[in-house]
Amino acid sequence: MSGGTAELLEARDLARSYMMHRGFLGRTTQVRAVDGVSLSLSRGETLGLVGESGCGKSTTARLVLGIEPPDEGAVTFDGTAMPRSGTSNWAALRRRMQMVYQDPLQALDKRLTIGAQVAEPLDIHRIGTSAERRERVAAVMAEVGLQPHHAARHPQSLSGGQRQRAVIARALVTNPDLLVCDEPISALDVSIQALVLNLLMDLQERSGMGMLFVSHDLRAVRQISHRVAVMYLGRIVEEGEPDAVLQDPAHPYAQALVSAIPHPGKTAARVILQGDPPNPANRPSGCAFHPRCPVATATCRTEVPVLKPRRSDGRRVACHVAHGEAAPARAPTMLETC
Amino acid sequence: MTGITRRHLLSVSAASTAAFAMPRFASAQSTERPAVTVAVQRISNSNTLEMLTEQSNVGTRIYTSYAETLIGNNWIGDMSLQPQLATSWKRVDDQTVDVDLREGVKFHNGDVMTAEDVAFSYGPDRMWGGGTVEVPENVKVVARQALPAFERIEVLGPHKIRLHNSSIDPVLEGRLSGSIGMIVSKRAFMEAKSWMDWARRPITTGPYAITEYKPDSVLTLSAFDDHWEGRPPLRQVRFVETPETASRINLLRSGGADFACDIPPDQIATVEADKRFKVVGGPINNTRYTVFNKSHPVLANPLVRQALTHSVDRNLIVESLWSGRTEVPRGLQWSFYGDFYIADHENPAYDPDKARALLRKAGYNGEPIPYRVLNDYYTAQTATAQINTENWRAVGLNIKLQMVENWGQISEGGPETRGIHDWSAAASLPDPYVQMSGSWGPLGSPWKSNQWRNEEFGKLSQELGSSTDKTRRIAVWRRMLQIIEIEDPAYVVLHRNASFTAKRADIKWTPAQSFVMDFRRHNWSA
Amino acid sequence: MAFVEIENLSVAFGRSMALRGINLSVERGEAVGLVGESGCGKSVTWLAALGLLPASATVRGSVWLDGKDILGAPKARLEPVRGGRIAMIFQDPAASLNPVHRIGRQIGEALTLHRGMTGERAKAEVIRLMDQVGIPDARNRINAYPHELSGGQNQRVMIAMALAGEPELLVADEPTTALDVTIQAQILDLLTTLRRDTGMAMVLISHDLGVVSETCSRIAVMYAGRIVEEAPSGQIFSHPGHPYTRGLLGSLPPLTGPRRRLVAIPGSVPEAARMPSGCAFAPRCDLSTELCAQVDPAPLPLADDHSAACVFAKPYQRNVHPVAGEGAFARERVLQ
Amino acid sequence: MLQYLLSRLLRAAVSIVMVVTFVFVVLRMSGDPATVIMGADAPPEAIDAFRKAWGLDQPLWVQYFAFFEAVFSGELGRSMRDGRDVVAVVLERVPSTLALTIPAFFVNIAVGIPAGVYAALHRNSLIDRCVMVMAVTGFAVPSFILAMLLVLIFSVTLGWLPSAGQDSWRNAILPIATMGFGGAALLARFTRSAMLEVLGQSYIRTASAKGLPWSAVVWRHALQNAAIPTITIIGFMLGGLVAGAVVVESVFSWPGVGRLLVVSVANRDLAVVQAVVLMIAMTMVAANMVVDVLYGLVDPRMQGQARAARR
Amino acid sequence: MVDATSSPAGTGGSLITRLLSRFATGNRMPLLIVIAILWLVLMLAIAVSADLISPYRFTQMDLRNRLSLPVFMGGSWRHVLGTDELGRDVLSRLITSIRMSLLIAFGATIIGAVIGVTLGFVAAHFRGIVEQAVLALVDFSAAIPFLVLALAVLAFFGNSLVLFVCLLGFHAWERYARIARGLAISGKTHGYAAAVHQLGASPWRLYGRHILPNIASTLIVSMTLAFPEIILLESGLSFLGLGIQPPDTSLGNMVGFGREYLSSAPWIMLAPAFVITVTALCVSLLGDWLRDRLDPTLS
Repeated sequence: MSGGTAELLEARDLARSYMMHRGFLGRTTQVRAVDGVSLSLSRGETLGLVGESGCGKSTTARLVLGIEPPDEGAVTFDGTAMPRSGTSNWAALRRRMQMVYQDPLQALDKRLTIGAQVAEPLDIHRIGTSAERRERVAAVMAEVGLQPHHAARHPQSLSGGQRQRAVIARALVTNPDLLVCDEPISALDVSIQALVLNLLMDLQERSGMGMLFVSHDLRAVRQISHRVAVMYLGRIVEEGEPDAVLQDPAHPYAQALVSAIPHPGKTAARVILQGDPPNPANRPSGCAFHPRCPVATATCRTEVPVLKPRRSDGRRVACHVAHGEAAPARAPTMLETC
Repeated sequence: MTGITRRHLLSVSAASTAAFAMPRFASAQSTERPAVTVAVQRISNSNTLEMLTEQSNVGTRIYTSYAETLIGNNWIGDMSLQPQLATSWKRVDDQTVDVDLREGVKFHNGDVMTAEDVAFSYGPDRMWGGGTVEVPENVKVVARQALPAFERIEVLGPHKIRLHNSSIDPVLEGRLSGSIGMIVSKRAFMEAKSWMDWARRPITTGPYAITEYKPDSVLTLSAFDDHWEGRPPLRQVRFVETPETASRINLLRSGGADFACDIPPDQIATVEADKRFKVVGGPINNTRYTVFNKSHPVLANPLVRQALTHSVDRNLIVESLWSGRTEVPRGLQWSFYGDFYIADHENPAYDPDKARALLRKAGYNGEPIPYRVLNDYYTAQTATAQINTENWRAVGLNIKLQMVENWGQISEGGPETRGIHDWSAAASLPDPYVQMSGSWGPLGSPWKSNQWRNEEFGKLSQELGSSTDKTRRIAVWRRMLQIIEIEDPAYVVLHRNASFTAKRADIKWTPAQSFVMDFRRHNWSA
Repeated sequence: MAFVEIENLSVAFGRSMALRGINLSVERGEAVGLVGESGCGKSVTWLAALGLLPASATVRGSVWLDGKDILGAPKARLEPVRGGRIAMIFQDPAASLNPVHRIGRQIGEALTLHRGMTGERAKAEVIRLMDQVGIPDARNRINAYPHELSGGQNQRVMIAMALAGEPELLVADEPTTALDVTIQAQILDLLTTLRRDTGMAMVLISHDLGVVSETCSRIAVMYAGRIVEEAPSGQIFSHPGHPYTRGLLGSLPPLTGPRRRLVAIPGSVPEAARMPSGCAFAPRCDLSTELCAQVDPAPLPLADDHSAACVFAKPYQRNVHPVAGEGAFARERVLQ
Repeated sequence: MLQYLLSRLLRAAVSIVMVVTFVFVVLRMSGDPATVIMGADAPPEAIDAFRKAWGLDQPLWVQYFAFFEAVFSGELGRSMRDGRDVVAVVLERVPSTLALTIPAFFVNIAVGIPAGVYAALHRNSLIDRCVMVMAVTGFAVPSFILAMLLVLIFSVTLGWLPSAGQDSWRNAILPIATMGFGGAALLARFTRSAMLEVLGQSYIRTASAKGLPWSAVVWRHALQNAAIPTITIIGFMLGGLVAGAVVVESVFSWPGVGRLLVVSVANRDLAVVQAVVLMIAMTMVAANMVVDVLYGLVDPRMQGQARAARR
Repeated sequence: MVDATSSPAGTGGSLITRLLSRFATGNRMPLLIVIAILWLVLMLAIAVSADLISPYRFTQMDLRNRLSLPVFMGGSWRHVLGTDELGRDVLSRLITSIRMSLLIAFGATIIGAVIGVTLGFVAAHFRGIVEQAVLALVDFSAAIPFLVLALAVLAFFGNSLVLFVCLLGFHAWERYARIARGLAISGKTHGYAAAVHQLGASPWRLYGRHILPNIASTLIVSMTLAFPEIILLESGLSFLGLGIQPPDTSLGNMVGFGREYLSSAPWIMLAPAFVITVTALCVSLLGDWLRDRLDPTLS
């Protein structure tokens, strides 16, 4: 654990584009999945990354882990630059940064027992003797709430919650410093989601690792995060304390997102966004949100807003209107939430 | 099935058979001449009808129907030479023959045959090269092999020619009956676009003219009514290529053909089980033998080769595979050789013990000997090879049977990879020189490819070709047989080949002592 | 009698029971929410009612439509009901539309079928329906294929198709599960508006209590092939009577207020083939006693319109809470 | 769509180049054609002369590029057997082969697809089982055995149909039946499974929920969707027909391309084998392209990309 | 993969034991499948014990006793299935042929699977130009009907057992390559393989320990589909005279040489033809059934 004072994770201006092929000869279109994302994370802290499908949050998670190289920008982990994917340095770093996946059944190998899979990171990184490995596996399984007899089972014979526990156990077996959770609860039944959220929070409390929690579920993000970042079309549009962002979203998109959350007993009025999220392949000019934005101005159509602290309360937001740089086209009638 | 009675089935079947067969069978009874269909395994190996390129057994079968040579053979009888396009011939000296040509012979294009045409047929444009037309290389080779000392043909009159040879040749007349000497129309030849174009559609004088040739499929010949022998007996002869034995037989049985050629002996009973059909034919002037490669390190030892010859059970093969329908000749010679037939020549006897003893003497230790076999290129070839292999194995010879696809694969590789392979030999002249010296003498391919050479045999071979002293020639011949079959065996004779043709029982037609199918007037009535 | 009355409906696939006696009624114009986790039988209930289950399923019970039992009715009687009186939309709109037919044709097909419209008249009506469900540029989109539209638009097409038969009841089977949050809001809003405009009844099937609470006046909670609790939507939240309902509510992270540790339900849903004896929820229930393992509890009335199938459920007095169930109609579309 | 076609064309061209290369490598490096054509008895001088005449004495790469040049200028050489232009030799046989394959193809479709659809619609019924047994059997019986049995029954025993040759349309019946049976069996199997898969799809449920009678669901919704995977199989089937023609033409002595190939291979008539293999490959590539285009016509999702881009 | 290549019979055995255990554990299995499995077990047993149960050496001739009738047609018990045109015992030849044909079919199937899976993995791992090259090869395979290709290669390279098996091994390689590539890519992008990759595992570990075992069932199903095709191809090539050559014998070879005797001595051809057909039938029935059971996604 070198460079203790530096942030655990620093990402600067990450950008990642994909080429979309149309046939063999066809035109290739560049799709900017992530466009200038910066974030940092310290030990013991959880950063929630929220957005709808196609906003680039999962790509950001992969860039941060170094599974893919960014086209622009850089990732620094514990003070050192991220090695290139596939190199031995990169592979060695895996024991310090781990990942939890959306669908635990897919993330586990159906042919191997849970025990073998939880032990696999130890095998790969040749940590400890086989006896020590067995001990560590048993310990970590107990930690995530799996019974010792589960070690001999195969993933398909476990319930959804137990599978996700197994994935978490595998991620934790090397005592990582960073845990990236990519939609860890969205494939689970409601009753199981709570179990996993509780578990993740407990584990972080105990180990003090940093956590990047990617989700489209604002409620879950609020529950678990210390900070939250809202993404829209590859950019972070708002960032701040979860309660602040949820109760008083500054960006019109964040406002819509918050107001769209269905909640038992909720009666307040709601912002209904018009239209579909745009295709990342034809990104609108200026503020990418302006075609759907209820308060968009002429400026929004041409100028890309910068993510910066708002003068009033220091909330980081990327919106011309929120910064008072442009008068809203219509008076925002709602903006009060439940 | 309940709704259809047996009678109904029969009537349908009879009606359809009749409908199908009507044109042919019905015409046989009317004034119009019949047409026949012959199912053959192969029409032509080279896809040409010119005998200079089609030197094969299958080519022999078809060419006599559309082409004629100066001197013919009595194929159905004793193989003796007969006048054909030549009415008579006379030796002038050892190297010269005068030939009188038949008058009133017409080519299929209507031209009258003259001495010019004959001289042209033996001329540079058709077979030697150096004329006005480009002649394929392999044609020149074939021609030189068939007529090794040919010099030129001199036109003495409209129907008289003189043949000049560059050296003494005791069988010069006989060579004129060879298939390459088919007489062709000079005008038609020169009008063809190229030699190969000509070869697919030669214009000749035979009783039937080529009307359609679809390679690998069908050859249709139509009666040539201006033929010098008069109207041929058949309106049409169709050769239909049917490679599968079963298909040929089925074609015959279902009325699609009147003849089915190349019937394996095992199928004779099957065919004849139906009284409507009969299988004719028997031994022909072609002998099956198996040859050795002396360059092979193991086979270099004559004792090993002798052992091979002593462990071949010819009689068993003839009895089992041929149902006794062919015979074992006395070595590579034919009874029509006349005075040259060495009647007391014996094949190496089937004697496994002797073979074992010879192998012991040779110090043979089970070294493998490859035996390359074509898949039934010859009738029952694969079965024969397997019988031989078993017999050879029984005396301790380690024979590796290798099935190959074509002749090229047989001669592939170095001396070690070539060992034993099958061959056949045919003779059409009553003199051993052409056959034996041509195949095994210094001019033959085994000699040239270093497969088998024997200095004494070589000298004797030359003497057989140049001497005119008959007694001496007989003695030389006797010694040659002794060398090549007994002392330094180049091959082991198996049996005479036999050709069986299935035909409609009501057709009166006699097979030849060769692959030739004779459809001339004298050999047809139905 | 209610418009649709499902009576003791049970469905078995081979040896596993998917439904174990469902009783549910839907009044005309009413919006009923059906909530439960995956595999609890929410969708099967309505597929069974309309005879859309594969032949391998064994279906028992009755489904009364206007007093006539349509369960197992002959095709000739069932076909006019499907789409004509009861329409259904499904979870994954992209997979539920025929990929090789233009959407106009797919909507028009229902018009021809139930309202006998053809040609230009049908086309005009298709355009009107597409306008009604909020598909922009309907006149051109009529010729689009499903893959050319987004998920939200496809769900709108599904809804238009369902509306084509002017049904009296729309069964929406997880209509927003595959969609993003903002699109989900659009669709729920659309459904509410449509219901207000047409007066049709609706059954909204969802795993998300939040989704149904906003849209429906009455909610039935399902667990393992049974309805375990049924109440007006306000009461479900104020007086959850069944421990499972309480568990579901407790596992939802709150949006406001202090962050508390979530109350989770331990264990997992029993497999249909290995249903425990007694109360199916007992193994996961922190209140369960020996009694629960023996007695399979029947629904117990707790208040007006409120019943729960738990031996420990306690009756209560209604109207304690002011938040009554008309929330769904109280929606106001602020930005349009 | 155009882009799609272009990319298909490019892939097709790559395939053709590989086929040409393969043909060249296999046929040129595997043995000496001169001895094959000339026969075992030919003297060495004649063989050398032959080699020279056919350019076989040149370095291999020279032969290779010469070969490419020739292929692209439509000059595939002359048959080493009879000196004819091989293109003519092959084309002469094409009608015969088409006379078998085209009807067989239609038999495949006319029998296979209805049988498969019927079996799928009546899953587990007696007829379904019969169709499946026929289908699996059709796959398991080697075509030459089937052909010989047909000849034995219909030609030899019953005498209804000719057994070999090419005299009338009646000769074609048994070969077509032989080739038709196997293909129809294959197609029935695939159509059935494609249909079953489609019937399990969500949109079929939607169509039923809409109130469509079952027959309308099948005809209007299921069939067109089931056609999509079936078309792919039809593409594969063409290859099967060509391979089937090789065997069936041999049994029935049908002078088509298949026979030509077998005969030319046995004679090592390089030019002809090259031409036949090239022609078959090009036909297959073209057929696969047609299948792809058909695919696009039946499945609007294939054209979708281009359309979406335009909007 | 290693044990699969070292013992072809073992793979079949383990598959069958698995099936039988499936049967034993109470999963209902149609009668037809049980029969199919029993037949295949019988064939395997015959193949393995060919030397022991064969009444005569398969090349042993008895030329005085040619074409003798089989027992069911009134022949003697000395040659239960009669004798062939060289007086060899048809039963003995059939037994040896079963061994040879199964050896070829197993050998070729496994070679095809190994080549295909390897190339599929290579394509999936390296992507880019390597993948395009593999896909071009796949296209190429699709462009020439295999029989035509085999015909050309066999006739021109001559014939040996090794070449023959290797050649037939190329028969279905592109199918395995497609499957392996597709499944590996999908596994790599979202699933267990992505997870294992992110754990820092080496490609060997990734493909050998994780991806291969996971796609094995799909591969086995395709192998059961390719297996009868190879049996049929072998017999087809033998029919054209390009298959296994004497003195060796195979089912196709027996049919090929026996066809001339179809009407006079049908038992020579019918016995092997029956075995070919029934074996191909059984394997494809089994394959279809396995596909339904193990891998409903494979089309």
